[in-house]
Parts: sequence; structure tokens; C-alpha cells
Amino acid sequence: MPRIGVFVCHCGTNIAGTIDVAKVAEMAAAEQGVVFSKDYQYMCSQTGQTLIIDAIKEYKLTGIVVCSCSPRMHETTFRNAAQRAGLNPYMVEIANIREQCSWIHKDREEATEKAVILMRAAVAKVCLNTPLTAGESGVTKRALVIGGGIAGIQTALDISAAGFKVDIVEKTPSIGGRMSQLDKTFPTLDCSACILTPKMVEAASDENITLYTYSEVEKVSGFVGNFKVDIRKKARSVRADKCTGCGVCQEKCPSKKAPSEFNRGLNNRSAIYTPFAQAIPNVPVIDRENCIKFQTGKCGVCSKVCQANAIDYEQEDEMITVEYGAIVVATGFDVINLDKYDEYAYSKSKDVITSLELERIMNAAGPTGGHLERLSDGKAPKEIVFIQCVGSRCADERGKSYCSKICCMYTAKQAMLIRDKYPDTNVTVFYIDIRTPGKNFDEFYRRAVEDYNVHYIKGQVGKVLPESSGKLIVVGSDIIDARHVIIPADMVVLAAAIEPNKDARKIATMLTASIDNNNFLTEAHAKLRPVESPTAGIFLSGVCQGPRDIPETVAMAGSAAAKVIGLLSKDRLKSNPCTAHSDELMCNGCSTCEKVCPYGAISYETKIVNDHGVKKERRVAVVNAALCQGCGACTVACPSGAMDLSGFSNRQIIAEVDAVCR
Amino acid sequence: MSSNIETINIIKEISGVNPLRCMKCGKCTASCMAYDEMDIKPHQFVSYIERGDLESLMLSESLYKCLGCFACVERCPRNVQPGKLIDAVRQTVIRQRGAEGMTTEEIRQLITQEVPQQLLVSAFRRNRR
Amino acid sequence: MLKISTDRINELMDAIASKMDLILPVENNGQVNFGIYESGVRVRLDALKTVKSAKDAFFPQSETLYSCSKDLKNLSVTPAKLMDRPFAVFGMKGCDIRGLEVLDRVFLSDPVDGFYKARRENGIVIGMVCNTPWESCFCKAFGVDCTEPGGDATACVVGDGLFIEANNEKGKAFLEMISEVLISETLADNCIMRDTVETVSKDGTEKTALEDDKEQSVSKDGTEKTADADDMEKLRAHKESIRRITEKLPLMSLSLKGWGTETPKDRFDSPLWEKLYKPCLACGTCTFVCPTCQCYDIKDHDDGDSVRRYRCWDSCMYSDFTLMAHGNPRTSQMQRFRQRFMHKLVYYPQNNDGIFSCTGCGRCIDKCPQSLNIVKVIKAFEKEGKENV
Amino acid sequence: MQIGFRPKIVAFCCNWCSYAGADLAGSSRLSYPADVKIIRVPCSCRVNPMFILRAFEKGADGVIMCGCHPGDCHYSTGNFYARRRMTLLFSMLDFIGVENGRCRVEWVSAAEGAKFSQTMNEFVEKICSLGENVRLSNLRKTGSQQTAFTINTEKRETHRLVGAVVTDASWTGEGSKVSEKEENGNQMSVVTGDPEAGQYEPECGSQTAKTEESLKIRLAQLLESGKAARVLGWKKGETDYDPEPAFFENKDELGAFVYNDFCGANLSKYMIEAAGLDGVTAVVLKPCDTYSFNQLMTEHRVVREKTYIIGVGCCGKLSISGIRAQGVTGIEENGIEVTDDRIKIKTVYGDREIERNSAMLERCGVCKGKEHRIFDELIGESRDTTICAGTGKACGSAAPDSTVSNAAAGRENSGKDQRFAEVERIEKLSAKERFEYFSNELSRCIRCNACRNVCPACSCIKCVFDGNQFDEAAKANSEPFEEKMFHIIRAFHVAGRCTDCGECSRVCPQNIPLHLFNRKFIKDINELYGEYCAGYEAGSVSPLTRFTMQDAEPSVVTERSKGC
Amino acid sequence: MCKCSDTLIPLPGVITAITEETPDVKTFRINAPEGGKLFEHMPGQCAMLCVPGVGEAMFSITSSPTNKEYQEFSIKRCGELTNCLHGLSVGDMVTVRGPYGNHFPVESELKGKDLIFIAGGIGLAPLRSVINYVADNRADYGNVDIVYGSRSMDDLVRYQEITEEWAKRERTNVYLTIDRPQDGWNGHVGFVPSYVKELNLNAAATVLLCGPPIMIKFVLAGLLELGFSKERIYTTLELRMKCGVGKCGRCNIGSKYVCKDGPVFKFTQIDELPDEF
Repeated sequence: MPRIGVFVCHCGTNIAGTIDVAKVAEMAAAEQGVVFSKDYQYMCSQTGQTLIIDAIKEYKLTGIVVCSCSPRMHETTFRNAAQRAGLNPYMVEIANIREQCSWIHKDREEATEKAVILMRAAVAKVCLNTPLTAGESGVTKRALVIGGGIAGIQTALDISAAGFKVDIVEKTPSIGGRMSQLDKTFPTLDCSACILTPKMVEAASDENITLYTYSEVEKVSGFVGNFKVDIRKKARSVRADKCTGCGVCQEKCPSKKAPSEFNRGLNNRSAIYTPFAQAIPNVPVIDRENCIKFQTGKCGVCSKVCQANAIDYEQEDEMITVEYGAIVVATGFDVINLDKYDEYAYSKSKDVITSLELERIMNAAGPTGGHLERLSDGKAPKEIVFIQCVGSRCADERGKSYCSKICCMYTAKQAMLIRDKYPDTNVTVFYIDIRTPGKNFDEFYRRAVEDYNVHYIKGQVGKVLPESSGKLIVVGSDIIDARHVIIPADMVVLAAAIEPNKDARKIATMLTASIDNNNFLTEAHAKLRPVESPTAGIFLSGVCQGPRDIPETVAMAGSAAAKVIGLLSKDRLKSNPCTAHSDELMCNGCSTCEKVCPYGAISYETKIVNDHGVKKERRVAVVNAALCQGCGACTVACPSGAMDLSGFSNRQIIAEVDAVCR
Repeated sequence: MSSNIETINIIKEISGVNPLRCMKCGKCTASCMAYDEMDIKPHQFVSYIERGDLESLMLSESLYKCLGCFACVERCPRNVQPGKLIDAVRQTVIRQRGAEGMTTEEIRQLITQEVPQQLLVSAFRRNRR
Repeated sequence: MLKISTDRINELMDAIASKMDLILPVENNGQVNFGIYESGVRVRLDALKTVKSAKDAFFPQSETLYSCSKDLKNLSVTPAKLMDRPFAVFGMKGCDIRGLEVLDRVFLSDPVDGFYKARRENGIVIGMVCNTPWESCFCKAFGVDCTEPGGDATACVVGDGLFIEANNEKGKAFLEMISEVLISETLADNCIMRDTVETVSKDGTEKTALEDDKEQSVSKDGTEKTADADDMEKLRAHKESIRRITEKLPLMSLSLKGWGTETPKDRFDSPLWEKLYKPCLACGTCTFVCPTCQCYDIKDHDDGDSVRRYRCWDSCMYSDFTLMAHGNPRTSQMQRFRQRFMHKLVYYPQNNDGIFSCTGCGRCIDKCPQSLNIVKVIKAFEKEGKENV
Repeated sequence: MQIGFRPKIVAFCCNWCSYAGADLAGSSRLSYPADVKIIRVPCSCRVNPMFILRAFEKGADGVIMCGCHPGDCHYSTGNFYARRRMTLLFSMLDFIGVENGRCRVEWVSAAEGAKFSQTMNEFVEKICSLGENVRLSNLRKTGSQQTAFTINTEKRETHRLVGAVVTDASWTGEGSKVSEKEENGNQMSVVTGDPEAGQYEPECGSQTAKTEESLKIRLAQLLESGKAARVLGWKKGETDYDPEPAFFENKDELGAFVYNDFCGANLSKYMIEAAGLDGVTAVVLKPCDTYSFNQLMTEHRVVREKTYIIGVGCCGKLSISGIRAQGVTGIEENGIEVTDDRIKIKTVYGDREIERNSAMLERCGVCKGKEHRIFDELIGESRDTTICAGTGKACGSAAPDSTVSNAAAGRENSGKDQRFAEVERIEKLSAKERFEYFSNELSRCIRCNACRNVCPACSCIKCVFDGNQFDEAAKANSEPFEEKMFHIIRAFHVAGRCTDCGECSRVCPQNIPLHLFNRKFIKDINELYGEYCAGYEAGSVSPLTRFTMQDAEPSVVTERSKGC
Repeated sequence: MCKCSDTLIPLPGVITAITEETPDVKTFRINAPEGGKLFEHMPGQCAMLCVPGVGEAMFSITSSPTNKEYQEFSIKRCGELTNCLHGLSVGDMVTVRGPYGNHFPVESELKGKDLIFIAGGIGLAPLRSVINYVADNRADYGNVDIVYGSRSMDDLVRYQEITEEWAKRERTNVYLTIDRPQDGWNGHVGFVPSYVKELNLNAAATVLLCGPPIMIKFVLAGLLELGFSKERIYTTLELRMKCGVGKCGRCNIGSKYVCKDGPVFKFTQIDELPDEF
């Protein structure tokens, strides 16, 4: 007969506020099998845990039930406490009477009654618990970083610093990501390429880091410590080992009409191209849609001019499968699509550009060679208007409901740089609120306003009317002076909202990582575990988890790396003990369960089975506990009920259902 | 003041506007065609209603300057619909003034060639409720 | 002897049902079973065999024995209430009534089963003469005369009259009770009340009591019923014709030589069992439709606050019938198959001075999914006996 | 909604998404009624239909299952399987008449706290509007643990039973004048046709006899040549209509071999046991039995190499209960003579002649086609036996062994559409009528397990109802709801594997139309997941063990039944 | 013979003492809630013990009828119910019904005879009630030999009154043995059947034999060799029992019901029965 101890937590007033915890403890004492029940202020505190340990020892408890907060919070805490008292950690059940009872019900008597029922269900379940020992599984000492931006590079560098092998998979031909497209960075105004390129070189030259650029992740299988990832290395049609990076092929290439993605389509590039000068690896890629050789088969200039004859048109996509212990998602962000914002005439006039496009224009390697000029006629703009929160903080489906966090700072930076380089240019910024929450951020913004005399108007722009003369009539309102502001501007810069990379959802599905409806990957816990995904072994770095600027991204990259290092440093990983097991007396060997197992953890063998004295040879199912993740699909597919899941067995759940419906 | 609150609630009800949603960005006013003639701007309508200051709204000229083109409703990022608020306040004013508005006969004389067609359409639309 | 015309059966049933619960053959979607008589129910007195026998009225398929509630530490046992109200079971055929007698020997022998005893005492059994015996009936082989079913009273339908005659005191009291109700309901116009003083002797020839009751034949609507003598004659002729039909039925002439008390010792180990059991599916159909199967299981059911222990029919053909914690004496289906027929034809007669635990009702013949039955077993051994004797 | 009514609602929440969503609803203080109690399961695919039925049985008024959004499942495919299982379960619950608002599936991700609390509020409101689960609780309260008709020992209300309907059953003494049945009671969909129906080419009656002869010769050869160690066929019973399956080891035993129109038993289930014996077993399989053999082969329960299959022609099998239902009794020894559309029976009560179709098994009226799915050789001709439900005449205009053209198991033959006619008829009834119909039918169940033990798909070594894992009383209906649960769960276990061989209805002693449950699942699977016929070819994957991303949502059941 | 209204209705009993005999055998002392014995019984009879909600099973009553205060059951842990019973503590309640079955013919055939008790493992439990009964009316019986063997030392059920009191009584000798040598055990080592042969016991005595089926088979063969007659060898059989009154049709061997016509059988009776146990 099981001997159960029930501990009811007050959680300060969180629980005790709406639930009569004394009554729950008292009702617990009357439950069958309960020999000890007590309520205490803070069960998860040190004294609370010692209370549990003493009770286990004194009353020789075979199982404990803690009525407290969600098991997702403190289940491990109470399991460790039980283990310290010598009780098997899996003989612990948690009744969630905080998030699912005291916090959401007002009426005290109703909430207490529900708490008692949840306690009864937990007691009914723990009586049927069997002691489990966590299995062990090996750890592949290698990490994978998806995305080669600053987040991916920094994470890879920190992981390799601890001596582990890391692979970076980058979709575009070169690492560098969004930061490589920036000109200067706030708040220190140092040049983005100057601080990024050394990192890229360091990453390329680090012997622990392998770069897979112009490659994509195709399929991920396995589980924490034993991921198996298929990577598709798209054909560059250029032999990386032979190419010297001289760039002759790019000059000579006759097809120049492809828009350059790196420069946001502001200018064109050749069919064989490297995205930007400091590209790492500095090996060009042939864009097969625009390459005359691939489309019509006639050209082939690049292979003729290439002294190192590195061009190889027959190169095909290559699939490689690599084993990893941990995976970090660093897929970065992109600017939202502004086609629906017709009030700013973004798609009508070439002079209405996004901030990122302005970065390219201001950048020396950009389409205008660093000269600030209008894209329509190339003249230097005298009157520039910045418009903030385009698409951010907007409740309708055109934009995003969240604040993109970095626009206020980079607009101030751009305004300051323009005013500094072209003092006679007039800069106006329409804003709702200026948000500068960081070290030296507000001081930086005040310098833009006070030293560089940028006009900040608290108000919004209603309409931008492109005139035939090339001028852009910006019609806005200044709600402080309540005046109508009409500015004939030469250039309008939109601080557009940012959203996660388009492939984030595809990758999340592959990794079975959970993702919210804004396509940001969901963290395990908003406050306590921000860099881990709920799926064990998957970590998040950079904007893929939420809008953030470069300093925060680098900090988060380091934290993700620390978590990965923590995981890879273990030789054996405790695997989930709640796995399925088959009762050979009842198994028909009909292989229905094998078809529903997502992890292929079930195999079959014919063995002699002694069924109450009758020995017969039978085909029975065998579950590989290392592969099984305990989802339970097989237990329901199995008609005879031979397949059962330890930790959530059929009898336990039936007992809970009975207790709940009693 | 108490009757004020009821009327404000009626206005909120007629217009279906929840002033709390406004984040004071000023885009409605920026998009307003009749900006210059308006003494109280559309975004101010929202904050006046929020503060409960109905008298100044009732006396303001903007009620009659608003073309009802709903540009502000179209552009508002928070879907606050200030245009409807102005209509509602105008409706309250008409209701309180009793029925001695212009008769149809008097209106017919006002209509001449130069009256912009859009004015007629919005006039009819406005007085429909 | 009570005679009532067949189209007044309705009132008769109402009369009985107003006094006590009445169970009789009832049709539910083409299947005739014994069921409680209530409004909107289709009575089928003409059906020869019900799917399940009326054993259910006395030894129900599942019945609470006691419930035991536990507050804190002490247990309290509250036995289930025994049957305390009279009820009538109308329309049991000869084989069912013999089945009851077989069960009586089991449940009423020492130590008496209280639940069964209460139901038997309160139950009034009204037998019925079979009207159309089927070819699967072989009750004659076990000495059951389907024209004299027995029971507390016997009903027989001849022509458009239903005759009920009491066989014992209980039957007589029952008939009196009915006739009172019928009179009070002024329904007696065309039914003749007969109070037979002593039981009608088996062969139904001399019925002294009948002659002097003739003047009591009250026929309200004035149609003078023909003398009851020729009713008795029609009754006897009807029974005679039924007996002649049973002679012609194929299985009635089954011989039980070599079974019962004089079964040869080696029958248990005969290799024939190995061949006979093969098609058996180990389902429980034959045991659950059989009027004489007595085996039951005792199980628990958790009602939340108290635990209810109830008794339910069990089948020796089920694989876990004799399963113990450390093994099972009958592991193969052959052993279970053999046990069923050895019990019916050998063990029971040895314990109950020769009476077989089978009444020849033929339900197992009709209902076995794979057409195995007791007649095939008997004939198989009979053939085997001829070969090597 | 009755005032003061507090519904009992059980919510199964998957640990990774909806449980986290519930926690988020909690931490953001988004309240929902306290009647909802959450049970944590690792994944929505862990929720066994038995848990849901158990909840209803124990008094729950509503059950809701929450899982991750399809595609977001932590175990990548869990919720796809759950979606199919729940859709089929809700459709069956709706079929037996449980109001379909009572169970619901909702996909809630970890970030959707608001959606979780809003779903719960909606669900509680819906259940309150439906009120207490009256149907099931009535069944529990009135139907005490004794079988429905035994008098329970509690008080008995004395009431005057007025106007009890007594049938016009006549019971005159000599020669049974049998009450004509307007609708053949136990053959649910087969309507007794008029005599001059059906025009067939060959004389089928004698054809079966010819087949028997050639079978005997061939089987004797097989035994003689040692090609087969034993032969599984039918042995002559006491009368014409009770042949029993039997193994024959040598030639002279074959003397008792018989193949007539009453050999309805499906022999493929015995091949499971035969797979254990050494040497090859020759077995005689009718076309519908071969589907079952294919299915057993898919599940590695039989060994193809140790089996020699003789596909025998089938002209539609008869059953004695069909004959009895027409009041024909007292059949003399070998008094039955079957021609292709009449049956002449000599009985002690005079000779009778009835329509062959009226005694035919229900499954033969909607036969899936006479083409053997797997065989080593074919002996004997088949004859189409499908009966158009409307006219009752044989629709078999096609040639004797109607070829099954397309892969979807004989969609051509008009007899097939009749297969689901009965299911459609019941689906059109109102929920209350459906519940009445099934309560009435299943209250006759005597829990003899014949349907389970005969079913080739229900071939578990130890049935879940025998063990105490779900502590169900396998032998007795200690809770009347259990009869229904037994039949629903059994139908669920064979869903996607049941070849609709009709054995369960053939063997049921109480003649409960059990095939309706299986056909309902087959109809749903065909409609929702594409035409699938179990056993059509060996190795086919059952619909319940595969999924597509675009499967229908379980709520399709509520929309579909908005009508009635 | 039983107070309750019907043989199937049990009486609540409270566990007043639990002594642990071996790692998997415990002896439970059970009294009526209000004190005293639940019912009277004869040695060799059994009773149905039940833990509501878990199960019910037949156990032989190991205390002697002469003991007035309580009844005792020795239960080996081997199934779901016994597992649960072993988890109970003093003061818990179970329900008991009985006594069932016949009993050793202590008043009739055994009176005045020399008695040999041969027991294996848990088999000592049913014999213990007879031994104590004989001890309390020692004069009526001849001399007594107890041969008791078990797998290992800690599997020997050490009822203290048998090893202490009985070993000292006159005309009584106790022989203990274990199957395989074990340190700390200086007594006889060897299987019970071989030990019985060594002791060359008086062939005219009546033997009461109880233990696992294989042991019974060998001991019986040994005894027959020594010239014992089957007429005077008794044993108790153990089969699955539900009702305990010979009605539920479960525990039959041939026409005899173990729970009603047994569990005590003479080997002559057993030979008549088909060997189906």
C-alpha cells in the first residue's frame, strides 16, 4: 500500500489568497494512501524542501504530491529534493493549483473545491507511479549554428573558444548577415564593416568553425545530444579551392541586369557575383537564372577569363548529413514589405526609401559610392524627412503590433551623420515617441537634436505626394504646436518595422521548436530561460527570438554559446525516462505501433515468451529507450494495450480521470 | 457634469470608438484634408472625449468643417476611427438643438453650380443617422 | 383451471402486472428475450425459444452482493437487499423449468445461496407447453416432456383459448389472485373459472374435480361456451400432437448411453477431445445462453466513495477462468472445452444422483458461432464407442 | 440552462503547448470557470479514446482535448494522429447520439494564453447550454447493475399498466401459423424480395455442389502429394445448416468435408494458429475471407509461405437464423434443398419454400466483389449476390464473378453503395432517436465476446478488456454504459483494419447489427481520408497510422451534423 | 457455521498484529472489530480475505481452533492482492468470510495415530494449525515428527512455538532442512524427499503433506517406497477459488470441488480424480 505525503504551498498569497490551503491539506489526509499532509508558506524555498526531505525520512514515504505552481516551473526542484531524501525522483507529482486554479478563479470556495479535486487526481496518479531511472544517451561534441549574421558568428566564436567544433550554415553566399549592409552603428558611430570584418575573418580562420555558405538545412532528426541534420550545399559553380578571389570574372561577366540583393535592389550586379567586397568566403557564385551560359548555353566568358580556371558549370547541389549535439537558431531579421503603405508612395517614388536602403546609399561600397544623392535624379537632397514607426506599433494586418526597438536609434544616427557630412541639408523627423533605452542612447539622441539641430516633430505624416517637379510634398501634423506641417522634401526615409527571416517558420517546424504567430521563435521561459527553446537541445540567438540591437544580439549570442557549451561539456546526457515499453505477454507483433512512431524507436524480434507456463515463440515489439521521447502515439495505436508509457501509464491517466470526475 | 458622462457614453456607443486605443501619434490629423479650418484637430477630439471635455467640442467649428472623407479612419494605425467621433458629436449637437435645423426648401436654394459634388454626398451621408 | 380467450391476453397480463412484476417473452428488434412487462412492449408468447433462458430472473447476469464503504480507517459492509416482492415469470418452457431444477440443486444445496433462494421463493413460475418444437430441441433425451413443463402453474394455448392450471399451492394461490382481479375488473365475461381441487394427474385422464364445477361456468355475454369437457379433450389432443411431433424431430432420439454416472474412466483422457475442440473460439456464447450454467465470478467496482462487490456470470471457456497468480491448471482451450462437457454430462450427474446438467433446450446448437455443440460431442463419442468396442 | 448546474469538464492538455498556454492564461490572470479540470499528457497523441469514454462514463459533461497547432507538435507528428483519431471518435459519438457539442478539440500554442481562456469560457458556456449529460447519466442511474430487465430490489412503483401492446401473435395449437414479419427482424437491410425476382444464368444451387466435388478431389491430391500437411475447411454437421470449421489431416477424414451454402465462417482467423504448426496448411477461402487474410499478413500474424490458399467461388452464404426468422422450424434431417433463388425446406410442420435472398447473410447482400484478393488457385464459380436496398431484387446484372475494376474495392458494383445505406439511414435520425436506437440495441448485449473472438481483425493474444489495465468488467455490464464502450472501443481498435467481413453480425446471439459501427468508421475514413479498403492488398497502411497536413479538423463533425 | 446472512457476505476484520516470517511471508493476526474471533474453524479450513477494491483470495487459517483470541493467516507475496496485503499495517481493516472447505480429520482418523508432518516452503502454514491443535490435545495422539524444508535459510518460516515449544515436547521431534548449503546454517542440507528417506520414519504413521506440487510428487513417491499406504497420506490442494462454497464452478478437479470437498484430500481420493491440477 503506497505511503503518500501531500504538501500544499501557500506561495505567499498567490495560492493562499484564493484557496483555503488548510482545508486542502485536511482533505488530503483523508485520501486513501496518504499518511502525511501539511501546508507551508513557500514549498520551493530551502526550508520548504527540507520539510519534504524530513517528512520522507520520518514517515518512510513512497511518493509525494506537491500542490503548488506549474510543474513546468518547479518539478525539477521537488524531484531533486526527493532524490536528496533517497526517494526515486519520479515518485513526485505536482498539482498545479496556482496557474490553473488560484490565479484564474475569484470565488474562494469554488477555487478550494477545484484545488481539492486536482490534489485528489495527483494522489491517485502518484499511487500508481513506478520508480524510474533516467536513461543515458551520448552527446555529439559538435554544434550547428543556422544563420551567419553577427548572432551566428558570435555564437560560433564563443563555442569554438571552449574547444568544441561548430558549423555555420548560411543561406547567402557570404556570412555577415544584416550587419554587413550597415554603414555606421550606434551609439559609438564606428563603421559597421570595421567591427564586423575582423569577426568574420576570425570565424573563417578558426579551425573549430566550418562555414557552409550558400547552403540550407533540409532535414533535422534525432533529439538533444544526437541530432542528425541534412545540409544541402547549393552549387556555386565555382571551385572554392581554386578561386583566388581576383574578381576578374565579375567585371567581365556580360549579364549585368540582376538586382543586387545586398544593395537592396538599388543597383544591379553581374550573374557571377560576390555579395560585397569583404565577403567571406571570397568565392563568387553564379546566379543560374541570370547567367546566359545556363539560360541559353552560349556565353562562358567567366570560365575563359579565369586564370585559376575555378569555374565548373557541372557542379551540382551536394547533400551532406552531419551529427550534432546542439543547434542554435540565428536566422536574423528582414524589413517588412511596404507595398501596402501607399500613403507614403514608397512604391511610386524612387526617392522614398527605407532606412536600410539609406544605409546602403551612405555606405562607401554602396550603389552611390557613399554620396548621399537622390535615386531619381542623383542630385544631393537638401530637405530630408524621416518617418518613424512605419508598420510598427500598428494593430491592423498591414504592419506589426510590436515596437521594432532599433528604429529610433538608427534614425538619430542617420540624421546626425547626414547633418554632419552635409550641414546645409535640413533633416526633419516625425515621431510618436523616441525610445532610447540603453547606455549612452539618450545622450546620443540629445546630441543629434542639440548639436546637429535635427528637427524632431512629435506628430505623424498623413501623406507623401510626389510632384512632377521631383519634390515630395510631405503633409504631416505637429500635435505639440497643433500646426499642419507641409514640407517639400527631396527625400523621405521610412523607419520600417522589422520581422523575422522568412524561413524561420520552416526551420522551426524542422526543429519542432515552438513559434508564435509573429514568427518569432518562442523561448522556454520569458524571464528565466530566454535563450533556450522548449525543445531540448535547441537554442535561440539574435533577432529570431525578438527585436533587439547589435549589443544585445552579441550578449545573447554569448549566452546561447554558454548554454551550448554547458550541454556539450557533458559526456552523458540524462535522457527522458518516461519512455514507452511493451508487455511481451500481450504484444501481437502486428507492427501498428512502428508506423506511428515519429522517432523510429520501435523494432521487432521473435523470442520465446513464457505465458503462465506455456512457452511459445512470438514476434514482439522492443522499444529503444534512447530514441523514444515518450510522446505516447504508440500506446493508443496498440489495440491490446501492450504498449504503455511509464510516467503517464494508461492506469495512471484512468485513475486521474476517475478522481476528477468523482 | 454628470449628464456629460452619459452623453459621452452615448457618443462612444454611437461611434463605436474606444478612445483609450489612441497612442497619440497624430496621423489622423496629418491625413486630414480640412486641417487648416479645424480649430480642434481630430486627434484632439479623441483626447477631449477621453478627458470628458464635451462643451468645447460642442462649440467647436470643426464639427462642420469635417468633410467626412474618413481619411483619418483609414490611416489610423490603432483603428481608433476619429472621423466617426466627430460625426457622433455633431449628431449630439443636432439632437440637443431640437428640430429647427434648415428645412429642405432652404437647402435647395443653397445648391448652386460651384458646390462640389463630394460635399453633397458627404452632407447627405452625415445627416442620414 | 383458468381459461381465457386469446384476444383477452392483454387484460390477463395487466391483471398480473398490477399485482406483481411480470417477466415474459418480449420481442426487441426481432429477438425474443425474457423482459419486464411494461407499456409499449411486444409480447411474443408464440415464440418457442428465447435467446437467453429465464435463468436471468433467478440468477441475474450481474448482481450486487454487498457494498463496502471506508471512512478513514474502518470498513463497514452493507449486504445488498434480498428480493422481497413476489414476481411472476410467464411462459417458461419445459427445458427452462428443468434448468431451474438443475440450478436449485446447486444454489439451494447447503450452504444455501441467500440471493438465489429469495428470488426462488418470491418467483412464481408459469410454465407453457411448447407449441412448435424446433429441430434443435432434444429435451426428450433428458426426460423432459415438453407438454408437461411443470412449474407452479402450466399454461397451454389451444385454438383461441389459453388454459392455465395450477400444479401446486403456489400456483393455486396465483390463479386465485388473478381471478379476483379479473372479476373485479368485470372482465370475467368470457372466461371460465375452474378451481381444481387436487392437481391434475400427469396423464390428464380422470379429473374428478372438474365435473362438479361445471355449473360455475359463468359466461356473461350469454354465448354458452361448449362444455368444458371438450376443452379438456382439445387440450389433450393438442398435447398428443405435440408429442407426436417431438418423435419426428431428428435430435430427440439422442441416446445418453455411456454418460452420466456410468462414464468410462478413460473418457477424460480420450484423444477425441483434441479433434473436437479445434474450431472453438473460446467465446462465452454457449455458457451465457445455457439455462443450467452456474459458474459466476465475483468482482469489484469502485463507485468513488464505496466499493461494490458484485457477482456476474463467468464462462469456463474464457482463458482467465482458472488463472491464478502463479499459473493456470487449464492452459489450453482443449482442457476448457473438455471441462464444459464433462461437467454437464459427467461431473454434475455424479454429484447429483444421475441428473444431467443439460436440459436439451438446443440454445447452444442455435447460437454457437462455429456450430459446435453438445449433441456433436455425444454423437462423436457414440461413434468412437461403436468403432473400438 | 438549469440554474445551479455545475458541469464537470475534463481537459486533456498536451505538455508542451496547451499546458504552457494554460499556464500563460494563469500568469496573465485570464479567468475561466473552475469546472474545467486539466489533465497533463505528454502529447495530444497520448489521449486514448478510452480515456474520453471513461470520462463520460464517470459523469463528465464535456471533454476537451487541447494540443499544439498541427505542424508545431513537439514530437513533430503527434497531433496529426490525434486529429484523425479524435475526428473518428467524435463522429462515432455523434453517431450513437451523444450531443456533439460535448467533446471538442482545440489547438492552442504556448503563446496563446488568451485563446486558451477564451476557448475554455466558450466551451463551458456551450456545455451549460447543453445541460447535464442527461442521456448517459440516465443510463447509469436507471439501468442498475442488474441486466436491464431483472427487477431491481429497490422499491417498485405500482402503476396500472394500461394498454400494453400485445402483438397479434397467434398461437393456435396445431401447425404453427406463423406471424408474418413485415420486416425481416434480424437482417437489417435485406428486404424479403418477391419470388419472381432475379434472373440468373447458371443453376447456382448445383454449382456449389459441383464446387464441393472438385474441392474434395483437389484437397485429397494436396494431402496425398504432401504439398499440404493439413487442410482447413468445413466438416459436415448434424444437419445441413451447421457445417463446422475443421482441420483434415488425411484422405479418409476428407470424407466428412463439406462445402455448401451455409459455410459462412471466415477461416482466415484459424490461420493465425495454423502459422504455429509445422508444414503447409491448405485453406479454403471465400472472396471476402481473402481480405481478412491479407490484413493478417500485413500484421505478420500469418505466414504466407506455410499457407496454400484455394480461392473458392461463393454464391452468397445463408444462415439458419435467416430461415428461422421466417418461422420455418422443425426442419427434418437433410430437409433443406437450395436452388439458386429458392430454398425448399421439408419440416415436420409441412414443406415450406422461401426466397433464397431472405435467408442470405446481410453482408452478402452488399458483397464487396467476388474477386479473390490472394490465392494460389481458384476453384468454382461465384455469382453476384448484391441486393439493391430499394427493390430488394438482385442488382447483379454483371457477369457471375463481377470484376472489381478500380482500386477502390468495387465502387462499380451498385451493391456496394448499399453497404452504407443503413449507416446513412441512421445518420439522418435525430440525435435523440439515434441514442434510443443504440441504447435499445446494445441493451440486449450479453457480453459473450463472440463478436470479438470471431473477428479476424480483433486477434489480440490478450484483449485489453481481459486485463485489468483499464479495469473494465469484461464479463458483466457493471455499468450499462460499458456495453456501449466495449463496442465503440472494439470498433475503434479495428478501424482501418476491419475488412467488413460481417462475421461479428453473423455470430451475435442477440443479432445486434454490430457491423454498423465498423461501417460507420469505414464510411468516415472513405469520406475524410480517401477511399481505403483494408485487406485490398497486403502491406497497405491503415489510415489511422498515417496522416496528411490538410486533414479535416475534428470540428467537421459538428458542421456536418448541423442539419439533424 | 457462519454468522453472516449469506456465505458470500464477509465480516469486517481488523489486523491486530503482523509478524514478518521471511522476506516474502508475513503472518497477519486478525480479530473482529469489537475484539474476539471472527468465527470458529477447524484445522485445515481456509477463509476468503478481501481488500475492497483490490481483490479477494482464499488463505488457509494457520492458527489452531484451540486459540481463542484470534485467527492468523500466513501470506506469501506473489500477486496483486498479496502485494497489497503486505503493504498494510496494524490497525488496517480487511473483510473475511469463511470458514470454507473440509478439515484434517483430527477428531476421527487421526485420533490416537502417530503423525508425520512433511511441509515445504509456505506449506507449513496449513499444517501449523493442525500441529498446534495436536499440541493442545497432546494426549490423544501418538508421537509426532515434523519434517520441514525450504529453499534457503531465510525462507524457513520460523514459527517460534514450533522450534522452541515443540522441539522440547516429549515424543516429538522436529527436522529442518534447506535445499542448498548456506553459511550460518548448521542443520541438515538436502531436499525434503531425500531427507524423508534418510529419517526412516515408521511406515504405519499417518502423513500430512503440504508444499509445492513438485515436492509433493517426489515425497509421495518416496513414501510409497518406504511402504506408507496412500490411505493414510493427506494433503491440501490449492486452486483458483471465488465463492468458496462449491457453486462458482471454478475449482473443480473432475466432479470434486476443492473448496467444498477439499482442500484436504486423501491420496486415494486424489487418484480417482483426473490429473488436471
